[in-house]
Amino acid sequence: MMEQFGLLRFIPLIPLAGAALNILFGARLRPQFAGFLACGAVALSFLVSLAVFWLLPASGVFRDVLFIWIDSEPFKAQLSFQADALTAVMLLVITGIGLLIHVYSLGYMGDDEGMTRYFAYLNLFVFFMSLLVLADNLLLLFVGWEGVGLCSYLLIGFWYEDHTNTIAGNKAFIVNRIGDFGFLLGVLLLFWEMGRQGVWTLNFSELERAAHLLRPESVTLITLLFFAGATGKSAQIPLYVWLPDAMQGPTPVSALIHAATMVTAGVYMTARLHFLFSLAPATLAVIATIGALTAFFAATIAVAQNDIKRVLAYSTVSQLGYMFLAAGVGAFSAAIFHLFTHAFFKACLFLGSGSVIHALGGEQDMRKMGGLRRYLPTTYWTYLVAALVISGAPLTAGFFSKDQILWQAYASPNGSTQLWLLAWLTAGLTAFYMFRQLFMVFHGACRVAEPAKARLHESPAAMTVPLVLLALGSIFAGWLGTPDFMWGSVWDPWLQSVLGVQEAVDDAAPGGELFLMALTLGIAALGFLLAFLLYGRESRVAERIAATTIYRWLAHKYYVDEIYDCVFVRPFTACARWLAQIFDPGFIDGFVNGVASTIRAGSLSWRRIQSGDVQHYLFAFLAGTLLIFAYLLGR
Amino acid sequence: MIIDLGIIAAKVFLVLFMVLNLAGLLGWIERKGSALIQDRIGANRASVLGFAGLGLVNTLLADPIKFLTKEDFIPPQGDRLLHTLAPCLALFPALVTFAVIPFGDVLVVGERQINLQVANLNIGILYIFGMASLSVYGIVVGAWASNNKFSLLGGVRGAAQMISYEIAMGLSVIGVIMAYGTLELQQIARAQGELFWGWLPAWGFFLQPVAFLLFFTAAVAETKRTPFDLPEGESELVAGYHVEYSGGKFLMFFVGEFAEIVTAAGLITTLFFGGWQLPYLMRDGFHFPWGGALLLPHLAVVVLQVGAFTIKVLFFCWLQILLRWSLPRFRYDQLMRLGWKMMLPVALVNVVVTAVWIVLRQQLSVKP
Amino acid sequence: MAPLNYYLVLSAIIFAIGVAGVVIRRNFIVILLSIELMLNAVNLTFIAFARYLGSMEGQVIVFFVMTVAAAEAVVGLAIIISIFRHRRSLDPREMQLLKW
Amino acid sequence: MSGDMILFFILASLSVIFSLLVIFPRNVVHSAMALAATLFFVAVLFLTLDAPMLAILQVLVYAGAIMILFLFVIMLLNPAALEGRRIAWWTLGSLAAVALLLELVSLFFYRPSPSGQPPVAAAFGGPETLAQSLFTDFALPFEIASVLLLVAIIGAVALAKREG
Repeated sequence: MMEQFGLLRFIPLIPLAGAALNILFGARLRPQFAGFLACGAVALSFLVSLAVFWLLPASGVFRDVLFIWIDSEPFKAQLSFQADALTAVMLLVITGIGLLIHVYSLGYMGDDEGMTRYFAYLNLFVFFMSLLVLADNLLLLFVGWEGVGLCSYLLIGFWYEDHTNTIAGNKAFIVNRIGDFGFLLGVLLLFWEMGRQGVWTLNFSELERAAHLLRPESVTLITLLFFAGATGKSAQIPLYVWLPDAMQGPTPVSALIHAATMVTAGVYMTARLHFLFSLAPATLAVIATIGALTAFFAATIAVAQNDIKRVLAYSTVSQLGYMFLAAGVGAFSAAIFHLFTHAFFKACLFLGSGSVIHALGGEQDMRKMGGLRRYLPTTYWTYLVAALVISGAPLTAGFFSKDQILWQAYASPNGSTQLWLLAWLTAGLTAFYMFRQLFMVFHGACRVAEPAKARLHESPAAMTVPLVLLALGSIFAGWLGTPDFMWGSVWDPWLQSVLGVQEAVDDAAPGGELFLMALTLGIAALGFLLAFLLYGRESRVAERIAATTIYRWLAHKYYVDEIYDCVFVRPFTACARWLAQIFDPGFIDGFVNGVASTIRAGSLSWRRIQSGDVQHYLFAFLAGTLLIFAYLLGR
Repeated sequence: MIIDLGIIAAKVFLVLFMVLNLAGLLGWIERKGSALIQDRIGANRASVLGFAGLGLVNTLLADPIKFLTKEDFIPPQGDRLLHTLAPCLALFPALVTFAVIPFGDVLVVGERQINLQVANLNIGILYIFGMASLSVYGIVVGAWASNNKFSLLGGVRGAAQMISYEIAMGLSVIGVIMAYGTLELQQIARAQGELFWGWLPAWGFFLQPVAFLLFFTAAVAETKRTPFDLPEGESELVAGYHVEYSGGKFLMFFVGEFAEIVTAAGLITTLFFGGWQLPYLMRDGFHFPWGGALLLPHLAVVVLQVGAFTIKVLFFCWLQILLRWSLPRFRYDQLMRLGWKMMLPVALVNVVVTAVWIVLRQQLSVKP
Repeated sequence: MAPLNYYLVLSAIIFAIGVAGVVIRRNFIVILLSIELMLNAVNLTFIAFARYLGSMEGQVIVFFVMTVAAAEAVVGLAIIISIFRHRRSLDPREMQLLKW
Repeated sequence: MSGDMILFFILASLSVIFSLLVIFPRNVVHSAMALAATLFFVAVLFLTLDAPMLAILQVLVYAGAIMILFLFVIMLLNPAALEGRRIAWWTLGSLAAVALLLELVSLFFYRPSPSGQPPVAAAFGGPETLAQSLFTDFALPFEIASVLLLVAIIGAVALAKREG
């Protein structure tokens, strides 16, 4: 059931207009005004999204066709938007969380010189992200996909005077390129394979109708390529390395782009194309395995980080792993549900860390914090709530969404005990590193250096209000999808129209789910306890742990960056250097110059014919014409 | 066949006779008019057999005699051929242009319908522009052939001025063409016999007032008379492009200029002031908007039409003479600025506005 | 009515005269004039064919040829003016910098 | 011989004579005037071919504007020095032109020529029919032509403007 809905176009276009205004006229506006402009644009966008969400019929789709983009028979791509249940949810996350973070940025970036530029980028990001989720075909989705990557790059390197920031931006961009290359190959292959079946289309609904025509092995290859793109954008093994470095950008950016929205684009894409992934069990197995491994692997690294934002970055990688685990076992709805709840609590955590950093004047090392709860009460309480939620405290959003994933990992037809075990261990690690961080930052003795300590203050209302709203959301967002033995889920039926009916989990009584829940709660509690014992009070155990080899491995992130450097980067630069310094000047230039000098030698004698008199040329031209005519006549 | 040829010959003769005589007449009117404006007596010295009383007749007789008996001088370094050709080139377009201007509606004599117009071309206006564009040759060639730096300067000025104002002139007429939807002057004249709201004659002046102002200005500039007499500019260039001309050749330039005045007046009349139309005069007599009619015989109607046309033409001739003796001369840069930066844009805007008006009228299907 | 070939031969003659003018005259302005002559010969051909084929396309082409000729004359004369300003001459043989 | 043919031959011989007068005189003004006359006669030839609109345009645009521009430039430059004439070069060029003429003519008589003109509508070649073609089938070239003219104006101004 398709319905034309003209308002749809305004969701991306209003932020685009905001960005354009800020870019074009930003230099002449007061910086504050630029911020308000950007916030207003996103607020309008959010209102429209709310309207879409409100008006969207149960299993309906809104469409808004702007114009025909590519018209090359038999292929036709329209620049058109569509909104179904899945898109509506994503839009609410993007514009809603985006709005809160825009407001937060007003406070956080209040005294930055590049404010107009910042807000222009941020608005541009909202534009591309909403384009990504509103796209009704893969090409348009790819435009959004690349656009958000661009905005991410721009914002990571936002403070470009510092070289490490631009390096981090480059890293994010290049690593993403690798994934995007896979994604693009996937699109082309899908296009080609569909075309071979006589269906030249990239439109989602048409693809869905024609998906059964594809051969199984090509579906597997296509979905694997798509997943390669997802690993880049959503920071999964092996392409997760850019996300921790992306924390060089402003903290609200980390919250919006590198936690709540952009990095979930891979999950969204997987869900959007679930009809393809469902046809490829092998790919699903790969996704589930990589998701679980990433979740666990990133969580172990997070345990040993001392930078407040890096902990959160690895936590994000780990949570994204959860989402892919869910997608991999076929529980797309659970994946999107976790995406939804994660957006709340991770944004809240990032913004809380931003508040801390703001208060400390840019300090990010947790070892130089401590005891901040006295100075930053609001931040502390919201941070505590969010930490509880992410650790899976009962009846909070994280609790419900994570348990759903764990349950599906264990009990769904595609799941297995091993996957569940990894995810279960990750749950414990999550609780551990979150509370390790909480204790290091807010509890214990204050280790802040003296001049900064004097200036400690709670952040302005523009920052705390979003924090409180997000904390509340973290608690209550999960109540949309409670297990069946409570009041059941409103979430799954809502998404059913898009994602199809979840395969019934067989041979499992509600008791099984309850039992698994208890196990998870147990290990989370264990993690909390361990964190309290090691970091929650004065103790020397932490230092001793810090001296161990395994801790050093973890702190250095298993040396993955260094391995990548050795295996990929260095040989590549060496090869490039050889080409540039030996092959190009010697061989290519030699060849070209040789040809040139040969011709030059030959032309020395012939060039006299060029007298420079235009009428000589004309005469020659005339003579040639006469000869050609004569030939034609004589034939 | 013979009668047809005869009618054509008669029309050609009539028009040429009228135009040339009117041109000669204007020479006298100009002198008298200038005297009137400058509060002096003016041309009163010509006397035939000692009798000076009939100024007009005496001058009309004396002037040609004076001109034709003067020495026909060709500058020694000048180009004999072109120097002789130039006056002809100047006079020719002025005379042939009048061929497409209608001076009356159809005259019915027995079975025969005589269109009171020398040649009814379906591209009449374009024909006029084509011929008018040729009138530049006379000036340019004459100026160059005289081998005189004053005349050359005058010729260069004249060529630039005429080309510049031709553009504004052409563009201003496009509005009129669009309004009436035809290039035929007879049809344009006929269309102006209609009435707006039952009482206002549908003259071009009311439809296209801006075009009228532009056209009138450009027409005065085309005739190279004050305030646009830069090519002649006595105080700067002695007499401009015809400084080296005398006698009969000068007379041809002179008459050519007055013939251009007459043609311009005829065009203005035809395009903007109803041509031969007399308000409320239909084919069979007057029909007044307030009711009542005055039926007239056909011949009387035609005479009235031709008379109306003649009077209108005379009025505009007089207006041009009045202008000449009332206004000071432009500076050359002012002249160019007026032509290119004022009249051309205004004419373009007028065309666009007219187009919009026509479309709106079609959309709303309201008359007019 | 004159047959088509008469017009074609006439335009061929005019065209050949134009070609001769372009080749033999050592004066930029005359060269340009001769080019106009050639263009006119071609226009005549187009119009003759338009008449004999009863189709307007030929006339439309002539319209565009006139446009191009106007543009060409304007730009050509501007070039001549700027050349003359530098060289005080209209002889094409004086302009021989572009050689070897 | 009908009146049409007489008219054609008169016009044709006049155009050829004046064409020759374009390329022979030493005086550039004479050349230009001869060209103007040629253009005028060709315009009349257009009339005999039922192209009244283009005939008028020929007079208006070619004779009335382009040729005046030529004369204007000639007067502005007033070139004094007359060119030298080398017999060999003139002979060579003229022979080539004559050869071209012969080849063209033999090309025309390669196939038999259609005799007589097909009847055409009364409005053929008039402003309406020309405009009909221009604004429908040739609308794009028409617009491009206007751009071309604009470019030519700008180019001419840029070229002829004095530096500094």
